[in-house]
Amino acid sequence: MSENISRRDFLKLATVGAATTAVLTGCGPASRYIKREPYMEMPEYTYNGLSTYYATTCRECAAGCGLIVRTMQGRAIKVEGNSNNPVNLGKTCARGQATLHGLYNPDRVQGPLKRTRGTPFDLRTNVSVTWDEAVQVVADAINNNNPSEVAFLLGMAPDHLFDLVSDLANAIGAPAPIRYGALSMFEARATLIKASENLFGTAALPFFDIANSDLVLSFGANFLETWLSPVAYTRGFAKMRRGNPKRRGHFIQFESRISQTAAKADEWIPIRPGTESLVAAAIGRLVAEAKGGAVSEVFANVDLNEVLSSADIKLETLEHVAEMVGEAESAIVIPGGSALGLSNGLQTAETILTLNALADNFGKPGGVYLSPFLPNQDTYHRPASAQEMAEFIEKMKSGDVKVLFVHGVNPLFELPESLGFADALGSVQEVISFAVFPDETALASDYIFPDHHGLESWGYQRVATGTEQSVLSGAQPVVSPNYDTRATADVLLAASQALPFKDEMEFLQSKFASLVGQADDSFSAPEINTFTAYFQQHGGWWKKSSELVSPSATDTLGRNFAVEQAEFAGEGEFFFLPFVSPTLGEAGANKPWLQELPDPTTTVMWNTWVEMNPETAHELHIENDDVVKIISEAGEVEAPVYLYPAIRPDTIAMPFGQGHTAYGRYAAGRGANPAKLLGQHFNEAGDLAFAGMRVRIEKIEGKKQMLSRLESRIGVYNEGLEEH
Amino acid sequence: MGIDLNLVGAKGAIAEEAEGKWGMVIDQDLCTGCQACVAACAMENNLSFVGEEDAGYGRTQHWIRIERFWEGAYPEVKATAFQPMLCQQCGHAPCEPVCPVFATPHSPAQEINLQVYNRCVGTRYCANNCPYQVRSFNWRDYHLEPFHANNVDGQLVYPLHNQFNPDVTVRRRGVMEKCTFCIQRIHQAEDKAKSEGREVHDGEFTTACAQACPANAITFGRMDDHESLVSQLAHQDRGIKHLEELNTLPRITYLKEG
Amino acid sequence: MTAASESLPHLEKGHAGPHEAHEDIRQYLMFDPKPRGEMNAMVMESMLTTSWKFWVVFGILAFLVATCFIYAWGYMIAEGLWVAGVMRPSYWGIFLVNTVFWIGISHAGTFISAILRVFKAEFRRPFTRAAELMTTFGLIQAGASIFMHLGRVWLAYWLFPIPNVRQLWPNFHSPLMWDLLAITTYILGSTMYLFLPLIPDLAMARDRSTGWRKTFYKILALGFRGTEGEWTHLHTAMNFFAFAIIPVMFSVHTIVSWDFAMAMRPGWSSTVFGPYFVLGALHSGMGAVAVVLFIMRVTMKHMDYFLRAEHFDALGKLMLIVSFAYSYFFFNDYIVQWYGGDRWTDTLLHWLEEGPMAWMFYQLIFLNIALPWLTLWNKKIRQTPWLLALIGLLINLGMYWERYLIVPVMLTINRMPFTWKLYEPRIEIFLTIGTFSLFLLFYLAASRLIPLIPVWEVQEGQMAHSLRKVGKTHLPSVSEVDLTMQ
Amino acid sequence: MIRNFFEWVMGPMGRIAVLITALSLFSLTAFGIYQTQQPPDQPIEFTHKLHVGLGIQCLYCHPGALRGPSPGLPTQTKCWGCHQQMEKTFDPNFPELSEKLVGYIERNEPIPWVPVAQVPDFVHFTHRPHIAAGLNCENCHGDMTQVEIAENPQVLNMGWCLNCHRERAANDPEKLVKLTDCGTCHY
Repeated sequence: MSENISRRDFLKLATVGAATTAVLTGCGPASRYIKREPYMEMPEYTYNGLSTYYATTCRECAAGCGLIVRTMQGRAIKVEGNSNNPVNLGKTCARGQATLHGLYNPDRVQGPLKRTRGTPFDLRTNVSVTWDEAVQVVADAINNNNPSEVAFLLGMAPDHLFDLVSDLANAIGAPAPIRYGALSMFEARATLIKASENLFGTAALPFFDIANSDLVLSFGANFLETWLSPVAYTRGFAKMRRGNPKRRGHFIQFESRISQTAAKADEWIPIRPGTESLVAAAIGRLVAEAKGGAVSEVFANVDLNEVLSSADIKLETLEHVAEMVGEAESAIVIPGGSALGLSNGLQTAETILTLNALADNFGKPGGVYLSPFLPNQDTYHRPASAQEMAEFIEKMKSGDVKVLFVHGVNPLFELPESLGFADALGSVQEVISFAVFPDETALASDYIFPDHHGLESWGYQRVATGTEQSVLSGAQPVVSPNYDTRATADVLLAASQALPFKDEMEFLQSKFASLVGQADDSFSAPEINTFTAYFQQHGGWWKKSSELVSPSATDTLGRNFAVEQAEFAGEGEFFFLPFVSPTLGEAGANKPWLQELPDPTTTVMWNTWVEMNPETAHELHIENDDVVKIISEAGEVEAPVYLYPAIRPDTIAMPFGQGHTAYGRYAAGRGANPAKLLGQHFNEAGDLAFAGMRVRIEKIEGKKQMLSRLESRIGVYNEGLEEH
Repeated sequence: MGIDLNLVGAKGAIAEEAEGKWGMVIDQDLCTGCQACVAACAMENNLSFVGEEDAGYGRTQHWIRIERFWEGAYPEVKATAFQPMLCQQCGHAPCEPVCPVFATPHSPAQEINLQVYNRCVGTRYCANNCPYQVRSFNWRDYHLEPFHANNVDGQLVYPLHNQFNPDVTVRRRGVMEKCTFCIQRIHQAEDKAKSEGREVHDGEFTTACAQACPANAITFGRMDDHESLVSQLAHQDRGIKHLEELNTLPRITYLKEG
Repeated sequence: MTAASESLPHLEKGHAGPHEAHEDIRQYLMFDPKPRGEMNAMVMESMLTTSWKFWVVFGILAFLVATCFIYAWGYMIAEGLWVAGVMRPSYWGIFLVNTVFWIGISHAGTFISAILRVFKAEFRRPFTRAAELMTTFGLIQAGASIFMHLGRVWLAYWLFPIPNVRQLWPNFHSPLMWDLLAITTYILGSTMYLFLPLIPDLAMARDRSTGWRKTFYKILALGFRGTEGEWTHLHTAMNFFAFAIIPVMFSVHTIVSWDFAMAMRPGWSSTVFGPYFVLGALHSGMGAVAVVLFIMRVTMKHMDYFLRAEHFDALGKLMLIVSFAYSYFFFNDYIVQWYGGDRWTDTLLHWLEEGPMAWMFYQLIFLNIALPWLTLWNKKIRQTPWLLALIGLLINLGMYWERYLIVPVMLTINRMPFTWKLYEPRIEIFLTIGTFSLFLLFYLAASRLIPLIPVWEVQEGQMAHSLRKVGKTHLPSVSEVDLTMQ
Repeated sequence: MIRNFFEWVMGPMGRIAVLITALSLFSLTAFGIYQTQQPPDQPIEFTHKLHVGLGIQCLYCHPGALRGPSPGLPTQTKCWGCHQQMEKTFDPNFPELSEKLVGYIERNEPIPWVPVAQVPDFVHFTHRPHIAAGLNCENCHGDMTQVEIAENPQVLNMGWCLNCHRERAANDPEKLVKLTDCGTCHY
């Protein structure tokens, strides 16, 4: 018996011993051993454990900020601003910071794919093709079709790819590529350019020198958020506020809600949407009258009492603003997107520019300039207006587009649904997408031949506005491509023999050629190879001194045109104001840290909300987080309500940026897209009257969706702590 | 032996001595609330994003948050100045004495508050005791959620991990964290300066938030150098310190609007 | 067991007294003596009689402990604290509520046993054991709750001053450190204090049992045979511990209150928190004793002999007095804070009065103050065990609300209004059920393993009580037990 | 039953059993601990003893130690630079070289070395200041002339770091503050 026990005990002990060994081994240093692979050959400029920095350009929006990317052992670690680049002088916005979450996004297209339109993105059901096959597909598409039936749709940035595709289209006789971006729609860029053409005879983007002005009147211009070149304008704002120790610039915002920009204003004047031109004209009239002398006809025609009632503004307010304008040394008036995206948008833009003329600030510090003409720019390029897109869609529908190449833009998401892009795609025989991410348009394509991410690719980008001088912001790969992607420029050059370039780099150098040896450069290079090296090293090329153009304004004040209230489309008790989410922009929804950033004014994260005045909501028995259906003539969306104390009672607002049905795991199925509510109404300049919709709302009984807010509902809105 | 000015809670002129080594000035007149600092901080310091539900429930990992309140009612409503709130690196920090394991000690060398992740056992007492409420706790291994991974041949691959800054520890669940004044950058700059036999000079480096801020609202630098920009700004009339009445000796000065 | 068979001469006299006096006196346990053997047998029987109902309850509790305590805690350790409801700004949730609550419960045990023993309050005799068990079992729950709350509980040993290669010590500036030391001291002290008076009873049980129980009691009784020398030593030790544990008991809950009072938070930073917490602890502890005694009386055999209306009456009086004292400190805390007019404290009080948790605040006032004041003055109520137990239970509910208000609800309000958020418990609910089940399970197990009535103490009391003839009447009186006589 | 067991234990068989049990427990534990301290398998049995013995300086292969945090592993071109000139490299009697090293070079594959001297990721150790302070490699890594295949130096723990820091800053309070600051290594 004793032997039995001891033998059994032995077995037990052995087990215990083995377990002890396992535990100890598991905790010991051996468990932490990792493998480390040395370089075969040490890359140049790389040291173990030390970072390497590369200058490149931010591709998150079209502003063209310069970046310095910190890399370590082949990984991009951190984005920092390029302090030499005149656009951002070392600063970045949140979207620029989060660009690495695009580079390392788990939902990237990892190689060329042939797919069935509309099927979900899944590498198992998508057929991979080789790049040779891909190039052949592109070559066939270009060569086997009538050139007039080949169309290129590109993103908003005026970059090297746009130049290359323009040259290519020119060479093969295809129509010029179309650039589009939702940002340009929400900025009403076409209207601004058209107005400057009408007034100054030059189709250029005006540059508003707010840095040196002491009074800024802004009609819905969200220049601290997404408008034109937010980092540059934010710098201007900071200078306006604190740049001059003798005075602190005053800032008045006319807008129907307190946007992030309006939150920084000293005065926020919530005028009724659609009356911006009237208010501007009324201010003009009061200023001119106070100055004495002739009142220009545009302003004189305005009936002040009518303005007061239609704009929902007090006479004292108008007089006070007019007085400030009269007293200011350099007042400036800025027309923003929501003021121009109306049926009378062009009129508003012209009225506001005329008001600037009255303030006599054209070509003066703190006034209005025209952005400099850019290198490699023949005529003033601008992204397509919504009307031009609508015409293009008509062309697609009529079957005149056989092949559509899409790069850097997601029209299925960014265009209002009512324009019918989705239907029009059906009439296109072959859609080839060069998307980096599986966005909606890429999923509706026959092929996805993914381009490198912006941080993996070469290039340059013209800086349309925001700087005093002409800037060509340079891009270079900061890391080698993570996946089996290929530069679209290389694919196009390989597929078509129409252009005489071996590869992308050769094309870039051909474009640099004219810049070599110019005077007043940021660097001087004797020949093209040195130029290219410096271009990469400096993160671009630019002039050292200001090249701003003074508008040639002859008799601006003498022009006369009718100033009227805007017309609104549709029925409903509310004006509808869509605005671009300041944190997400138009394409940030797939970057998780951007989603996690609270909206500056509402602090909502990860979702879409509808802003509604608490009083209005109270009347309608709507509470926070109640889901409402917003119905316009064009469509309807559902979103939870945020009772926003700083919005007109007759207006509801919604951020644009969410509501994706694809675009990766962080974006898909999240929030709602206000673009679905926008109808086909354009202003005279062809921009969509996106702010000119009337909508009605229906409360969906019993449906609530808790919005994730950073702020405390108790501490900020006294929920549960009613005033005593 | 001098008196420990932090302990006696010096005010006024002697308090200048107690201003510490590193300091920050935030100009609320300039801050546009754009969140660039928040994003920059997240990218520099490997902060986790927590997703919609946890974010709304008060579990965000932001080391810096931008506060705004409302004043008045429509139409006279006004948003108060955006107020970036981050660890104030108090000279006399309430979080420090309460930690039972010295996981949040005061750095005598850098004169800032440290958070030693690997020492933290997660009592969360420091966070309770922080009057600024700027500490965030790792409620779970957010960055290791399988949701963020791609399945590559049966293995979970997290592409986002490529972005992690190797100079900053990636925190696991159960530990407290907070703004460090980008101590990794401080070390890097000091190390470089030392190897070159000099002191760190003003503006040689800055924190990630200050570096990103498009409005230049954040200034970081040596407070003990009275010539430095940050020190000059901090002594402006507009400067205030938050909850100064608690004698926490915060190292961050806020410049008020107007 | 020589002493056990001795007769009780004083009581014999009492029996011989007038009829009325006899009727009057017999309702008191001390004047209703039974022979030692019989009494011992009664206690043994109560311990050994186990019906199927016991096992059903035992099974349910064991299941709850397995799921709500062991599994839920393990799940939380594996998953991280996100499964709990803690967040910014309520970094501490129900875990700390439970800790404070259980430490509070544990107080009554020592209070009744040590203080009443030191002051020779006679009514204590039959229920000191049950109360002392409450101390030990409550402290175990408190300890578990505090560890549950740790983010990295597997590193909890860092809280103890163990020499280590990192050359790091715990921070003795931290109130949590004081807390840990105080609780450790208290748990060690109270366990010993529980064990010492248990020895004679274990010896009694050893002599009256067979099988594994015999071995069990044999080991635990440490060979106690009831000799004069052993009794002397035991009494000395018990006296020593009774005196020593009283300051420990006061210090423990004061220190627990310092976890809050030392923090720089509106509502917490209050100098009166120390005594306020001690009184609060006694308040809930007394209530808990009433509940436990009632359950014992109802469920265990022969307990109606040992636990009588007189005991409930005395306990009721004690509860009333404690509730007076508690109210004093309650208003002292809140009114002084309110009068201070500090902006944040004002908001906090406002939040308690009108916020979403206001119902809890009003219930707290009603249950802890109004209820005992309105009921316990009445002798009938005090002498009705189920009513007293119900009041005790409600007081405990009130005291739980009090801790809940102090921890997560007060944490909502801090000096940064941008962060105020209301806490919602999640897995904590299960863990709370788990700790309560474990506490009850311990009691159930103890009721089968050790005599819940300190028989020797009762017998000692009965020996000491007598009726003395003064003039023509007989008056009950108590004499010091002359230990040497045993 | 317990009594029987105790009696058995007290008897000669019991004593032997207890002895055996104790011995086996002890040896199993010892074995377990020994297991944890074993150097890991390396892809090539590289011997430091030989290379250092030949007079090759540490910094020749690990130059990063001078410059920054990580000393780095030599690139394979560096290995090959010497080895391609040696007959021994191609001698089939030395399979570690002629098969493994040559194989890696020919396949142009990185050699997956397993570093042994590591600190956890929450310790931000930098070589440069330590070298600058005049420390030699062997102060921490041991005498590599005596080590065949790289072994864990077994000394890299916090107390060991602190002892050295304290020693070196003994006469300089300011330096002591810096060198014993938690934030110097942990952030």
